[in-house]
Amino acid sequence: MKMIIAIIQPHKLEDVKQELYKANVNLLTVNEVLGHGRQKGITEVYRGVRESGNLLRKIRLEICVNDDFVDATLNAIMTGARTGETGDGKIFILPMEDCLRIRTGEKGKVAVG
Amino acid sequence: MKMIIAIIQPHKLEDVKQELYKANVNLLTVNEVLGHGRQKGITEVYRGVRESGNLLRKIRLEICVNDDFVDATLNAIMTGARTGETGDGKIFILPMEDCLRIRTGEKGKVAVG
Amino acid sequence: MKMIIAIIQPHKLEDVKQELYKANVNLLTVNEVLGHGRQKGITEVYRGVRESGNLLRKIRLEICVNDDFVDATLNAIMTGARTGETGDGKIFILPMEDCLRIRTGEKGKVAVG
Amino acid sequence: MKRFIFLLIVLACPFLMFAADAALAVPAVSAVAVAAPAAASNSGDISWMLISSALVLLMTPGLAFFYGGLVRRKNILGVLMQCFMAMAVISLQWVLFGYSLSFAPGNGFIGGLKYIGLNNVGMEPAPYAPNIPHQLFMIFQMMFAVITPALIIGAFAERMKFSAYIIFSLLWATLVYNPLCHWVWGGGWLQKLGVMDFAGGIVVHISAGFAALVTAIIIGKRRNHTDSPTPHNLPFTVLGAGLLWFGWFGFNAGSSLAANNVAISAFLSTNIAAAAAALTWAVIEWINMGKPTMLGTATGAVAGLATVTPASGFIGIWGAMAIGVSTSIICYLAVGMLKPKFKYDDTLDAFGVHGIGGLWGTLMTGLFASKLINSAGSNGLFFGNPHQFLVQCVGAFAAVGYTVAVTAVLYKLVDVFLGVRVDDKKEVLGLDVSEHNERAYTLIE
Amino acid sequence: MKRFIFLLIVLACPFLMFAADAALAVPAVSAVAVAAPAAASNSGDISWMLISSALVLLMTPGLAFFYGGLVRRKNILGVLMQCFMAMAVISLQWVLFGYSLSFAPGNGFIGGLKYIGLNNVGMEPAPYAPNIPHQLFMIFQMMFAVITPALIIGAFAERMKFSAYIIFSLLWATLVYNPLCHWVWGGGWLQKLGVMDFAGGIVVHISAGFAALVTAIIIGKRRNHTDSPTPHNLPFTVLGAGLLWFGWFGFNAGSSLAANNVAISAFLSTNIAAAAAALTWAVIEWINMGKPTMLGTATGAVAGLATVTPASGFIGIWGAMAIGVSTSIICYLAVGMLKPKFKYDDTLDAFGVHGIGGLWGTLMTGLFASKLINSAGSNGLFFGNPHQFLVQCVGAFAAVGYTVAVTAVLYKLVDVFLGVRVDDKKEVLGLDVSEHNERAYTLIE
Amino acid sequence: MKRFIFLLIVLACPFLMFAADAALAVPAVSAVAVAAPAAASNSGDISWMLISSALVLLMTPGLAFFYGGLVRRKNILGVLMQCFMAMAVISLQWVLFGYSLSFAPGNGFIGGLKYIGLNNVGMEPAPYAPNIPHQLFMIFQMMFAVITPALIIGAFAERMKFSAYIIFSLLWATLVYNPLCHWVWGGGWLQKLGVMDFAGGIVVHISAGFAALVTAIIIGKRRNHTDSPTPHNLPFTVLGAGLLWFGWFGFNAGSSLAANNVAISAFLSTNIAAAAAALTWAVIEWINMGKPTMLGTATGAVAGLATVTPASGFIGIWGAMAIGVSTSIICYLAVGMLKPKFKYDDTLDAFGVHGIGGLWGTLMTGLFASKLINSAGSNGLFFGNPHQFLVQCVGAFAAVGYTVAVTAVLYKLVDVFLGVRVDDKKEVLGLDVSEHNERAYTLIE
Ligand SMILES: Nc1ncnc2c1ncn2[C@@H]1O[C@H](COP(=O)(O)OP(=O)(O)O)[C@@H](O)[C@H]1O
Ligand SMILES: Nc1ncnc2c1ncn2[C@@H]1O[C@H](COP(=O)(O)OP(=O)(O)O)[C@@H](O)[C@H]1O
Ligand SMILES: Nc1ncnc2c1ncn2[C@@H]1O[C@H](COP(=O)(O)OP(=O)(O)O)[C@@H](O)[C@H]1O
Repeated sequence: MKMIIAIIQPHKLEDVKQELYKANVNLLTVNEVLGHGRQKGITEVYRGVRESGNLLRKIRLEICVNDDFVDATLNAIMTGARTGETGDGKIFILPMEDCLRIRTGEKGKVAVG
Repeated sequence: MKMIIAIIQPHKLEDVKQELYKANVNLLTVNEVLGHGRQKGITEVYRGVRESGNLLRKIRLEICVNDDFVDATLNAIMTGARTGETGDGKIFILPMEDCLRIRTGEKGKVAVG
Repeated sequence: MKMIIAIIQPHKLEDVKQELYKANVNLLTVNEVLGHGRQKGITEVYRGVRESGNLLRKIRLEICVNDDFVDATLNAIMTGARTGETGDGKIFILPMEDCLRIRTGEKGKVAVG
Repeated sequence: MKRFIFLLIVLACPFLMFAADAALAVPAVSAVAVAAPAAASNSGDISWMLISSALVLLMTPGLAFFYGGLVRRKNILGVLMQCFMAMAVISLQWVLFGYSLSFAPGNGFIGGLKYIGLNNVGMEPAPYAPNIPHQLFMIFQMMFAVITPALIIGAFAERMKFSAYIIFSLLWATLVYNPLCHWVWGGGWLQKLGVMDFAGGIVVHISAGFAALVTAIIIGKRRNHTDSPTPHNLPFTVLGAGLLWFGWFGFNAGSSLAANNVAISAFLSTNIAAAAAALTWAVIEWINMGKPTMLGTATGAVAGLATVTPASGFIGIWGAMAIGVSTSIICYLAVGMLKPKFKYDDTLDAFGVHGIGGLWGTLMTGLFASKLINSAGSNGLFFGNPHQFLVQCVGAFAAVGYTVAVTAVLYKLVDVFLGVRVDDKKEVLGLDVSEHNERAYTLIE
Repeated sequence: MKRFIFLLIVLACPFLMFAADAALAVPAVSAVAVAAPAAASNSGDISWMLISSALVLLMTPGLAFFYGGLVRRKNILGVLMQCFMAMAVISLQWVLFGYSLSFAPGNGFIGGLKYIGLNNVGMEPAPYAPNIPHQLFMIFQMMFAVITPALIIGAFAERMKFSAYIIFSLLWATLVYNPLCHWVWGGGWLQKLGVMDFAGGIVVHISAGFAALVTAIIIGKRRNHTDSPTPHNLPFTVLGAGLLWFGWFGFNAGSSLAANNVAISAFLSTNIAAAAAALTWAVIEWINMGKPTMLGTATGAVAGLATVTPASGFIGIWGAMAIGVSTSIICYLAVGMLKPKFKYDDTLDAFGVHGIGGLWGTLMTGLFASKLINSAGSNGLFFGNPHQFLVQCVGAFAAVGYTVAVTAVLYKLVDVFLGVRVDDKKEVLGLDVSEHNERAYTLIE
Repeated sequence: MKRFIFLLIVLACPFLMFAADAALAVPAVSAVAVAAPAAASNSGDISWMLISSALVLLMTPGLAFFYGGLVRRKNILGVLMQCFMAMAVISLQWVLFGYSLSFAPGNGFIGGLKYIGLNNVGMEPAPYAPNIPHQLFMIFQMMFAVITPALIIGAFAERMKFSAYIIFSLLWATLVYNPLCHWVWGGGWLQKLGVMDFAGGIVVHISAGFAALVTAIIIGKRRNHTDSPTPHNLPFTVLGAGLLWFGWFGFNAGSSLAANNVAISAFLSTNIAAAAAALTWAVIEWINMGKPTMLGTATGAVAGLATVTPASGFIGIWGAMAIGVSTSIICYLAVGMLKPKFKYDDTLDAFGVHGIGGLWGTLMTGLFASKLINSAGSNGLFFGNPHQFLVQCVGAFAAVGYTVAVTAVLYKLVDVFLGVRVDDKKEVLGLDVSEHNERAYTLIE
């Protein structure tokens, strides 16, 4: 079992979701974050004061999958999120020990999907 | 040491917190997320355009515990969060290698609690 | 490879970022969370009803680094975030298995930085 | 197919309306034309009453934000929607028959049908304000009719079915507001008794406030309402309070129905009472809870405005200050002691602020009123006329009794036919999504 | 260095202006002084027209919030900025030459230069409203000129370059708004033909609405606009609707140009139409989508207000109701059927609401107008004068044709010189950051 | 127990007040009754002054949002609260003694006690505006007294103790505002000298603006204020700017104290200056920073409104344009150069906008004023009267000197007794929580 965390461009969320559904990955959790990466920050100006806001708005996806789904998930995210420009983001893969479905109390592999 | 991540229904947060306190788990971090699971999404309508917002608002809890607290924590979350209907959410258990308390610089087991 | 998760005081974010840049750690992801720790919560009062909001606003940093950067990162966070009072926060270190850069498809160590 | 039917309705609608027009409007219109000389009315009074009407209309959106900021994020559109619907539904009810039931010649209890569909309501001098055209008087009163049911929303916010709300407020406007309006302003028995209610302490605030109490008790507590009772957007509440304060000048100073000295005096009382009440509430909190809050200050201001309403055109500045200071004490106690004690869940304190405030203000009018300020009024107890205080008591408690009884019956009636309260799941989900298919704010983008 | 140049400009500027002042203003001013007796105008009318002007000015910020709440979070400042710029740029355009082109004696198509730089516009009785000073009439009309181009913003929101917007709206005001204003109100051919447009169905809503259609079609769809078309802050939209409703009383009742019976009648029609349209839209949604929405109700209210505009001072209450009900049906169909069918991306339905509403209202004026309400007007078809309906058709469609043609040409012109649409990257990033270097809200703190 | 005491106060309060009433109000009231004929005042002027007063009252909530949107999320309620408290506290101060100190017959420096507690302020013609009742003049002036201390809030936002704020603003109103008001409008030495200040360039903007400078310098910089100086909710700031623009018509055009030609002229100047300044600020940013911002445009509009204030009733349209354009240049330089250079932390540029703007406007009045526009005024330098410019300089700099000196002393005084600045922890936590026990927004639900 893995927890896959992906940081993507906000406007690619819809595409990534479509690709994930195609790959039969339907369960995911999303939130908004600010990221500092290689991408140049945005300059904001307030009453003449320039501020290089080096934190950019990004979307963070958290997807827990069984091991046999890892590759499909990674591919789906790559396909959906890629524009080829800096700022496209990263995917992090973390080991996961167990999973529980609260409603049923199921544990392990069966709870993930 | 484990990091326990739980995705629950927003209105069950108070119950979960109560159960955790009963189980002597007092430290936690919370944020709001959007989740796509088995639960049917909500249909929103804007000027006649139907939109099946398949992302539902959820609360994400992050609780780091020493190994001997894992079961108590899981039970507390299960008790507090369960309604028996789809959408109750999931708990993910991740291995954790170390923990530091910033204020004191303490490390390891003693820093977690 | 590790994923370092730090929960800090909101007003220390700027200091932490400066320390991280000094330590050559430039990539990070940030969001706002609510935390319950040892720090006394804030009492809010609405129309005479006292409410001990035990959840305090915190900033959560997520930084993925290769193993040789772990210590530098931890030090930087400690230096930047420490005030010596309860509420300074915690750092959690999680093992990470792999990392992908979406733009290039690079994997592993090279993708982290 | 369904759309075809629409198109048919589209084409039919103007013609159907025209039938009505031919049947009803023309006589009304000719009445207008005949009465048109109206040399009596002057442009200064018309100007003031037009803008006052607009100011009172603005109070309903103001109230929507005052209330909307206080509920949880998932319920704000539910509150805004109920307020806007009051603007839509009651405006029409008023024009069609509400005004007639309130102000047409009738018996002591209810008005007649002479003004139905605004028949006989033209540009001739208004019966109750000969210096302005009748239609303008009707317009100004319409805005009062609109906001009154909207005030009740605070009591059952976050848990009432929208369909039930519409039916309930339509019935309530017809069977509670219109009669009370007739009693006090339209030639009814309280007016004959000599009750003084300058801008609606009885008609607006007692009626709405006690209806709020009744509905809050019957509908029961919110589920999980201890979870996070924290207001989701206090700046909206402050914005609403600002718009209410602004609009209330139209409400009170407009109620002199002319741009004259009484209007000026009412304007001054209004501002003084609001200021004194806002400050007092803040001071009480400071003493009692250690710090003054923005919500308390805004609540105090609104309580002061509500309480001074019946007295505003009859009192001097010291009366206004006394009302301002005392109302915050009284309302603070009502909100902080009565509610916990009797354990009803008046979500946004519609009763604690408007019911208690309206009652207090109506009684205080019987103390502080002075013919020196308004020769058309009477003296109060402090100006040597204890009888007036008695009359005010009778008026206030008659209104309380009537409102409580009829509101309870109406509530039960609607409950039997439609069910008033949303089911648990919808309440948990929030009214925005469950009743209106919408979200107020996006979370990510 | 750069700052030095500023300082120089600072010092130069008043003196340069003074040159102009000496050359131009003094004669104008003396005209004022000469005409100053103006015993004709009375303070009641002046009072009403001053506050009406202020109310109409407030509608532009109201519109900004009505629109701004509906776009995505990253584009709200873009919308607010365009609205505010209309206030700045068109106010100046109007004073410098816009008013002259609209209202100075000229030919049937466009006004002359007599009033350029407000020359000859002093305190003498206004040519079109002898009861108020000329300058006041000009001020009131200025606020109409400001909001009209702002209405178009809804069509191209989230994707237009700011520089192009400024040039486009300046040209559009000069070459579309000013001529149309002259046609209908300034002595032009439509006025001579007898077209009735009380407060701007043709001049304001048809012109802005059809310009919206044209620009929406030419500029093309937003990219990724299916991603999250959900309004980012619906309460802002409701706030905007509330301010618009409030301000519209100045717009319509102010258009009688006096605090008189016609103003009262227009005020009433306005409120009835808004209420009826809001309710109707909610009911249609209830039938069609299962639940009434807050956005639909607010949209209905605005549609009702827009549609009753040309008719407001000419019709009775039944006409107002017919207009209110029918407009929501018509506009609902336009928004829900026309737009998907013809696949243009009118972001905020500026055409569906204002274009269709303005057209419908102009035609309905030809049905429901009655001399009994306003003796200065004509009867409509339902009052035995089919000719007026014909005239209204001619007026409406002439305006449509002219607007569509000239708007398209202007758009293309600006596109050639500046490029109208922002590039992809900027659109993805959002206009707030890419065009204005700002963010509306902070995400963390 | 504590609550018992409350109840006692409740009962005592009206009676205590009544004692005062009997002692003070009755004579005042009878004065009213006696003076009541007042056949002089007409309903048109009363109507305009009532609505103008309401408009100026609305400016304080408008300012609250203009400022509130610019601070960090944790401090917005602190700002809103300070603005609302100005409405509460200064309204009362004005009625009790502020008006008397400003306008009662006195010496050249300060008014007497004749109008204390509104004694002798009834419905007789106002000494300074015989066409309206005295009380109405007092009400209109009250709203000016309210907003002036609220303007200063911008300077010390995010770090002042609430208790210190209340005491400070009460003292400041009494010892700075009231005297200055007397100097310029209440028969004081500057009025006798012939200083022209139509609606408060000296009295309102110079006084508040220079007080802002002084307090910003003494209180010192915010801690961590480089962290995220980004405005937390710019749409609120824009909303505030919109309400200010709207309300300013009451402020300036109301200052003619009648619905007459001067009011019209002031209305026009106001709109032109706001428009020109908004546009100019945007253009400067465009040139200087590459893009025009919404915040800059809104700031420009407010600067234009502030600057035209003293001149509004005396100048023609070219003067208004010159003022609008030049003010944005001047204020832009003040905000962008002066502040960084002298390193004071004027959080929201209360000095840069109101201090500089008020000063500039007062001087410009001495250039552009013309008797052709307002025969009650004098000509300025450009109309052949250099003496007036000198007088304006004397007036402006006397006010600056007086304000700076007294404000500094008052600040120090309050600092000694209460401490003006919150401690570090509270500042870090934010004033909403640390001073008011509240949060503006919920983060999760
Ligand atoms: N090592 C890291 N740790 C945490 N977050 C990261 C890391 N690297 C990248 N990110 C996140 O991914 C986002 C995109 O990274 P960026 O370097 O801009 O893109 P790219 O790799 O395509 O050039 C960043 O804004 C940040 O949020
Ligand atoms: N595999 C997963 N990865 C990430 N998040 C998940 C996963 N499964 C569930 N979730 C989260 O848990 C929430 C509840 O899941 P859902 O399937 O609706 O509940 P249930 O399992 O009770 O039917 C989802 O909305 C989503 O946020
Ligand atoms: N075991 C834990 N699991 C999850 N979050 C934690 C844990 N311990 C601390 N935190 C987070 O860290 C924040 C600071 O912790 P706190 O105990 O107040 O600080 P300190 O350790 O300096 O006394 C908390 O508000 C919470 O968000």
